[in-house]
Amino acid sequence: MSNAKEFHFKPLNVGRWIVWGLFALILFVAPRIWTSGLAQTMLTQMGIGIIACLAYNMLLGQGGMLSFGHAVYSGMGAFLTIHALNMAGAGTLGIPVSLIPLVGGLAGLLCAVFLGYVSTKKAGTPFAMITLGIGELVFALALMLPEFSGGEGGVSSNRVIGKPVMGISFGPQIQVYYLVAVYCFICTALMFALTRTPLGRMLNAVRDNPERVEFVGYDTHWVRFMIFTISGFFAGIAGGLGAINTEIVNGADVLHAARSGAYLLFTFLGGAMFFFGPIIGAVLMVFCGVMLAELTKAWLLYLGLIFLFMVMYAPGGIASLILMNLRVAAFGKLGKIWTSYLALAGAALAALVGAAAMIEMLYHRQLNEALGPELRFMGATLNSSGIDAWFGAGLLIVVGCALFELARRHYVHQWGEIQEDIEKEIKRREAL
Amino acid sequence: QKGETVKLAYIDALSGLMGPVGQNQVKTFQFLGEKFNKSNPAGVKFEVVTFDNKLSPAESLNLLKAAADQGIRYIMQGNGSSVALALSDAVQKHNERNPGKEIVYLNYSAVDPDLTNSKCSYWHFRFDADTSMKMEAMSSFIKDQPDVKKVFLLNQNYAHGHQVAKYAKETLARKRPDIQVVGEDLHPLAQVRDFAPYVAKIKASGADTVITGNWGSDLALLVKAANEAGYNGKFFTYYTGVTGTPTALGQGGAGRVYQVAYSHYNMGGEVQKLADEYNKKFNDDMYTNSIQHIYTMLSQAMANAKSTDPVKVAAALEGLSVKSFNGEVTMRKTDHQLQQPLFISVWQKADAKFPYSPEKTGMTLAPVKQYDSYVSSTPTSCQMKRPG
Amino acid sequence: MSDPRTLKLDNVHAFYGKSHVLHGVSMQVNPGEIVSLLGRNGAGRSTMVKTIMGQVDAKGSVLWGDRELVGREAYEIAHLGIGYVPENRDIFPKLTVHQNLMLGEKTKNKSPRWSFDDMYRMFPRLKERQHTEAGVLSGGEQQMLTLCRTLMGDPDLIMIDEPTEGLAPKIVELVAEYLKELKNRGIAVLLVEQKLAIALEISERCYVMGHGRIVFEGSPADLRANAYIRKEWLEV
Amino acid sequence: MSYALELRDVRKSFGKSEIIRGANLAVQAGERVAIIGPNGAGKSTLFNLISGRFAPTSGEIHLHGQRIQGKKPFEINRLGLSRSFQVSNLFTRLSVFENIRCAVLWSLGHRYAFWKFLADLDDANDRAEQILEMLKLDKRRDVLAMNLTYAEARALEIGITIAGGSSVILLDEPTAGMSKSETKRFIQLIRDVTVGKTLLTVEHDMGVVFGLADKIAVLVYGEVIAFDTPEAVRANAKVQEAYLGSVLAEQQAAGAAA
Amino acid sequence: MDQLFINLLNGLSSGLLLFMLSSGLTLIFSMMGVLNFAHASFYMVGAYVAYSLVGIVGFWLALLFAPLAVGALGAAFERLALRRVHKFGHVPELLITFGLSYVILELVQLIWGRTAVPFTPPPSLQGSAFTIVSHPVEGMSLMLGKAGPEICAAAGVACSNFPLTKVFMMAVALLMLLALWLLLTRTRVGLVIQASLTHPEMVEALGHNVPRVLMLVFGSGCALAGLAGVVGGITFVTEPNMAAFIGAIIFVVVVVGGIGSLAGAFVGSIVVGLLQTLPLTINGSLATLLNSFGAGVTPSTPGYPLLRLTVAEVTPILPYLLMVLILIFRPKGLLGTRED
Ligand SMILES: Nc1ncnc2c1ncn2[C@@H]1O[C@H](COP(=O)(O)OP(=O)(O)OP(=O)(O)O)[C@@H](O)[C@H]1O
Ligand SMILES: Nc1ncnc2c1ncn2[C@@H]1O[C@H](COP(=O)(O)OP(=O)(O)OP(=O)(O)O)[C@@H](O)[C@H]1O
Ligand SMILES: CC(C)C[C@H](N)C(=O)O
Ligand SMILES: [Mg+2]
Ligand SMILES: [Mg+2]
Repeated sequence: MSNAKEFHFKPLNVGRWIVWGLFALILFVAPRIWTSGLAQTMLTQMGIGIIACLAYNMLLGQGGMLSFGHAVYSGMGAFLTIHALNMAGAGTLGIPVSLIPLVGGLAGLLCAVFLGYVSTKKAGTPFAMITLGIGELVFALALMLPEFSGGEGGVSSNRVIGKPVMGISFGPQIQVYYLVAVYCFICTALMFALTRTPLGRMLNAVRDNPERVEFVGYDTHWVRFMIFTISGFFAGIAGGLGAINTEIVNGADVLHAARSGAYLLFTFLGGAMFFFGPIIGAVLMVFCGVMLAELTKAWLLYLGLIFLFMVMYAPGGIASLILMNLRVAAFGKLGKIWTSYLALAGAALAALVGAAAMIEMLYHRQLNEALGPELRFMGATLNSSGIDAWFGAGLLIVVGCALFELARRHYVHQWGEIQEDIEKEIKRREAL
Repeated sequence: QKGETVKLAYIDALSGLMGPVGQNQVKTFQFLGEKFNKSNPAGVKFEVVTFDNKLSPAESLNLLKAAADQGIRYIMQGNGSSVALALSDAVQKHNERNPGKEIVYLNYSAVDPDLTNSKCSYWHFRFDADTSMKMEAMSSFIKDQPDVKKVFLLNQNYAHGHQVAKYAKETLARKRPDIQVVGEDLHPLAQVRDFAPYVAKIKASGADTVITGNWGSDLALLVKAANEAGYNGKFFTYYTGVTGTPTALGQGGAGRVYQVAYSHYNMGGEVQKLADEYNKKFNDDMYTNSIQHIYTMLSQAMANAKSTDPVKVAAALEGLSVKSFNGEVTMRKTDHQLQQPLFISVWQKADAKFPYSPEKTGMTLAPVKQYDSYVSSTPTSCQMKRPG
Repeated sequence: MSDPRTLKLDNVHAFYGKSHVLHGVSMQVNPGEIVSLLGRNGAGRSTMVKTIMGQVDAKGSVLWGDRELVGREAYEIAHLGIGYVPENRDIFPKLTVHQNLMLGEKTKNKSPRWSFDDMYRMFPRLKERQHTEAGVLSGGEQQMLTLCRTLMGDPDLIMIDEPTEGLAPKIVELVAEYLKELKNRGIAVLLVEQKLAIALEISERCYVMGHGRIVFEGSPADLRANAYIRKEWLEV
Repeated sequence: MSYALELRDVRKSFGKSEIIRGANLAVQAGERVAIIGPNGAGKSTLFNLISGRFAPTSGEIHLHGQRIQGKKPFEINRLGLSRSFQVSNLFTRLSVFENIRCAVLWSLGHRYAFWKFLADLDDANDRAEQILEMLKLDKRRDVLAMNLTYAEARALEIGITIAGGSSVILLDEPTAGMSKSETKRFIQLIRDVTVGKTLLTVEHDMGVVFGLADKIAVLVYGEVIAFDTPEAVRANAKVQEAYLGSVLAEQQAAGAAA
Repeated sequence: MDQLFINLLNGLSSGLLLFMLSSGLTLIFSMMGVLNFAHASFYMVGAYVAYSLVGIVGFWLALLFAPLAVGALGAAFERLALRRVHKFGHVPELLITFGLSYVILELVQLIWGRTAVPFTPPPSLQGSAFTIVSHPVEGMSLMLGKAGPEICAAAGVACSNFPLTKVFMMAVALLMLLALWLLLTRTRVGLVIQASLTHPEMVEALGHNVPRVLMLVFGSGCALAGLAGVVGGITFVTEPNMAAFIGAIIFVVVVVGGIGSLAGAFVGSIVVGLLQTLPLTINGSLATLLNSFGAGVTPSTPGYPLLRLTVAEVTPILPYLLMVLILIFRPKGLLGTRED
């Protein structure tokens, strides 16, 4: 036992270095791969979304606090940032654009200090309801105070201030992207670091068993409160970066309950129980927000269905799916199962294409019928009033579903076997 | 420019609260586009690309980028002034930062006067009449209504509603100082289920007339509650004809609900034929006729500029006058606000004289008064910054 | 045909997800008999009663009379006349003591062997607290309540998991008395117990489990005599 | 003069029913006290009052001479009192090691720190490892608490209680539900980890009581009717009547002696 | 005076409609622990289904069948989806109902179109229930039905009609309250449900078919929403936004009244209903209040933008304010018993 003291073996965690290096690399090269204006804006928003969702997940995943009003903190951050930007532009505030997001962070922090103290007195459903109420209050109040929020029109600004420094004016989107990327990397690192600190760990403890926490010397209210403010700070930074990106802040956008709802939904979808889950969630959030509506008129229906099925079949979010398969891979068993995946994917694809074709035809009939019964769907032309298109789609669904069920049974069986093998393997290793 | 294809981006809400309105307008764009593609002064082909902004300003900015990526140089938007303000600002910045890739913003129905006043932009052109102009026409009409003595202003609590209230007070004080504004209220946008308390307030105030900029269910529910409570006063509105409202109004409010707009459902002539054709084809009603202004003026400007380059076309649009469905219209150079005649119409049973019935309600909007451009024209505070 | 109140397990395997906990258990409980199931912590005794109750995935055969229980839902099994008192008590904390007992009743029209009064006579402490929320009861009171609640359902076989845990010695003896009383009323008892002394005193037969298997079957006297089994499977 | 823990006429009512009716108890530092009494006598309630889960209706509680009644649980814990629960009360989704580490952080002064890494807190980590070894849970170090067996969970429950190094420790039925062999091991464990500390435990198993306690307090109907050495308590007629006096208790007590 | 009276009535009727919705919500919420975000969607479906049924079976049967259909829909959803996620905890349960609300909204629009449908009350429910006549000399009086012009046209007389649909709405809500109260207090189902909330396995081991009971509860909750939908649909407008209108406010009702308490839901509904209505008549603001004490608030006073807001303007947020205050100072709600 006393030996333990002398032998303090702290290995250089190679895996961790690789992961963070990769993260930085992806942040760095992404805009060079996707170069169009829209892609760069989306990447920028993803970076911002990552900060926001990670901040949100401090509450949801790490702290078990279900908040319906986190847009308050990102939104207030955005408003304060845009005002600061305007002041900087007018020369009344001497602060470079690259640091202005910190103003947003401080704003988020301050709001969280004031509003969080009451919210975090409670946990569970009362907490959720307080955040819902505060969210609505702040939203409504902001719109009632056009002096602050610019009313419906919002507050606009110009991020290009003064002379470019080393060629950086923050005019071009790519420069804003890199600003966001830097913030994103630092904030992610900081938030990850937080999970490794005493406060971060006690937060997990508060989530699991607040009662017991009180008996090991911690004040649960205080733990929740501190985390709430820190989360508010990061949310504020995200809001601030968002303000710089769009150069206009509109209460109906940034403070609306829908924004809070999006944080919740996508954080969950990404995987709230894992640190990196919200990162996936944020990427999806931006993608769904911007692209889905362009791809199909039925996007709201698809979004709803995606949620239904994800919650039912992958309650741990996408991150859990990834991790489960990584585990299989780590035990070298992925080779056994990938054909099953192919079969599953193929069958699912067939069924989905059929279903999507039907949905698209339905929407077409309702919205665009007068333009003729024809619509383009995945490169093919469908005749929404012809029986064959419907029949074909129906057949595709039926066959797809049948095949899927077959493949699924096989897969479930295989998966079970693999898991059993892995359990055995673990036991064997433990025994060594 | 002959034979060129001009892509127009339609950036507006196609889902959610304003979705039906957007869907209707897309159809109008496509329908009229087909007509214009057969013949137009510039000999160009128009192609409309639609984007759903979900009524969100931030989303619209993304879509602006998407449109720019696709090489689209003309964007169109109208439902919601908050989006319009954001877009106008963004287009301005885009054009500053991306010389040679300028974009022109054609606004067909966002009516916030700021867009052509304090926040005017060289790249923004409005084809609707703004709130102040409509109020100018409305108050001119009210001026001649001796039975209007006490007015109540009930509006949605957002920019548009605020402005309706503001201009109503201003113009009435100017034209009919004897009219008393007996009450003024703002209610939250699209959140009121039951207008009965507001109606009670209106009744208690003794108002004989209500002026409201409400649209959608906010208007329908208001009139419905008024009918139920036995209120007999008049309603002066902006958006009686818009999708959904006719159905919801039904027989209610016949003869008491007035609308001010640059058109109505019984315009007659060429546009009436188009409206009937549209109705037959889509089983829907065409009411955003400013889209026709856009096609007419844009193709004329392209013909004049002999180019489809937005910079040249924008210059050609300034001050352009054309003959459109509601008469001679001019794009005022100082602020890019279209000067056009306005109409007061009233909600009533469709009859032989005014047969067009929106949403098959058996009702119609019958014209009662037309005002020429100069009547409704309002001054502008715009200090236009022209490029170069 | 066997007596419809005989419980017979044949080569039962049970699983928690993928982990295999019972490895082919066979045993029998005859009508009106007290059988105790002994073993160390983690031997699988609780799993066994849960399996009978239909709460654990199982393979093999569990016959109640000539009805197969494997694959049935717990509520069906309960209606067939098997009662279960879990080890972690599972009282309904927000309901009152009396309401907890009410939930034990299955159908109102049948006339059961037990009434509320019987219960309150058995444990006067419960009568005192009958309108209290059960969640605030003391540990021991909760233990009494669970037992009574199950009895209210009028089972023919009652499976009790560690009934004396947390009870004061006097009450423990009382419980032992009542178990015998149950037997006298013709109810079979399957008793999972730690307290060897009690179990051996009241039961007619006992099984000892180890690592998910039955390692001993016999009378209490046999067990007392078998030092090897006691040492290997029950004590250190 | 100053006791480690002192209760003066403590009373507690829930609604109309008075559960604790003027309990008096004075425990010297370093003493090991077992509290026994019939079910529902108020033993757990008494622990709840001492540890701050409930506030007493009246009366005073002193910890090392300092009044603590009405204080919050975490405040009392910081003053050096720690308790376990009758039903295991763990951080279910954290590993065994993390459970223990959470319990040592405050006492080692790391408080709400968010500027230090846990991995670098050698004092906390060493202490947690040390406790795991004591509990013989070191093999299960990285298992989530919710996946522990009953006995392991009980062990962890005690581990969390003692980890913070509090000087006064309350254990509520630490060995409930354990087999005889495990119980024996646990008694030894508790003895080991509470050396030099003040210990109060609630137990029904006379084996544990006599194996562990220097003194026994008997609580009946919310009153301490006896507080003395085990021998004296056993001989006490009142106690015999209210609580002991059964074959089982005798057997258990005998077992402990053996 | 008559304005106050009529607004009181309006507030009550709007509160009673809220009660019809919140009773179902609180039933589901308190018994199953599910925050049903799709509750308002079921309300909307109720209105639309009834609208379609009216053409086939007439209004009164539609009033019966539409809630049943909605209840069946809810039960099916519970059976096929909600039951699966129950074991994952409350957040997934909440999110799945969230997803459902999207799906329902889109499906409704696919089936019935994207704009309002003309769902009108049956002739027997059209028109006014009574008229409030306030006479300059005789004061205020009530008249059944619609007062004729011979009365209202007289000088100085003001007439206000109160629509029959709203009276009908109030009656249905009160009947519902009675029926629910009987169901919950006179049956054992309530106990089974509450017990299943914490220990479903144990309840089952005692011989109760828990899944079926839960399905019934969810179905009934939805059916109540459907009933509210039919009544709300004829009283207001039947359109795709009608769900969003109700939106978060029913959660406010449930929380203010006290989670898990039917009486609480009732009181909460009335309070919120009145709170949404009565303050609308007050045009004063903090600034006018302060000025009446001679505080001299002017546009240059710090915080003027806040002080300037009139009570009528802030009415929409008062329920939320009330909820936050209640949660802070009385987390159980007005009549609730539980804190969590
Ligand atoms: N829900 C569960 N999931 C996975 N494994 C479990 C579960 N419950 C019990 N086990 C495992 O099954 C084995 C048998 O457990 P069981 O509870 O049946 O033991 P027991 O003999 O009743 O012991 P105890 O004295 O602890 O009650 C143990 O190894 C335990 O870890
Ligand atoms: N919050 C409360 N409200 C009402 N009564 C309570 C509350 N907490 C405990 N009681 C009652 O106080 C009495 C004493 O309970 P306590 O848990 O202290 O008993 P105990 O001595 O620990 O018994 P056991 O040995 O059975 O655990 C019980 O009758 C219990 O019902
Ligand atoms: C189309 C209209 C109903 C929208 C309105 N012009 C507005 O500014 O919001
Ligand atoms: Mg067990
Ligand atoms: Mg106790």
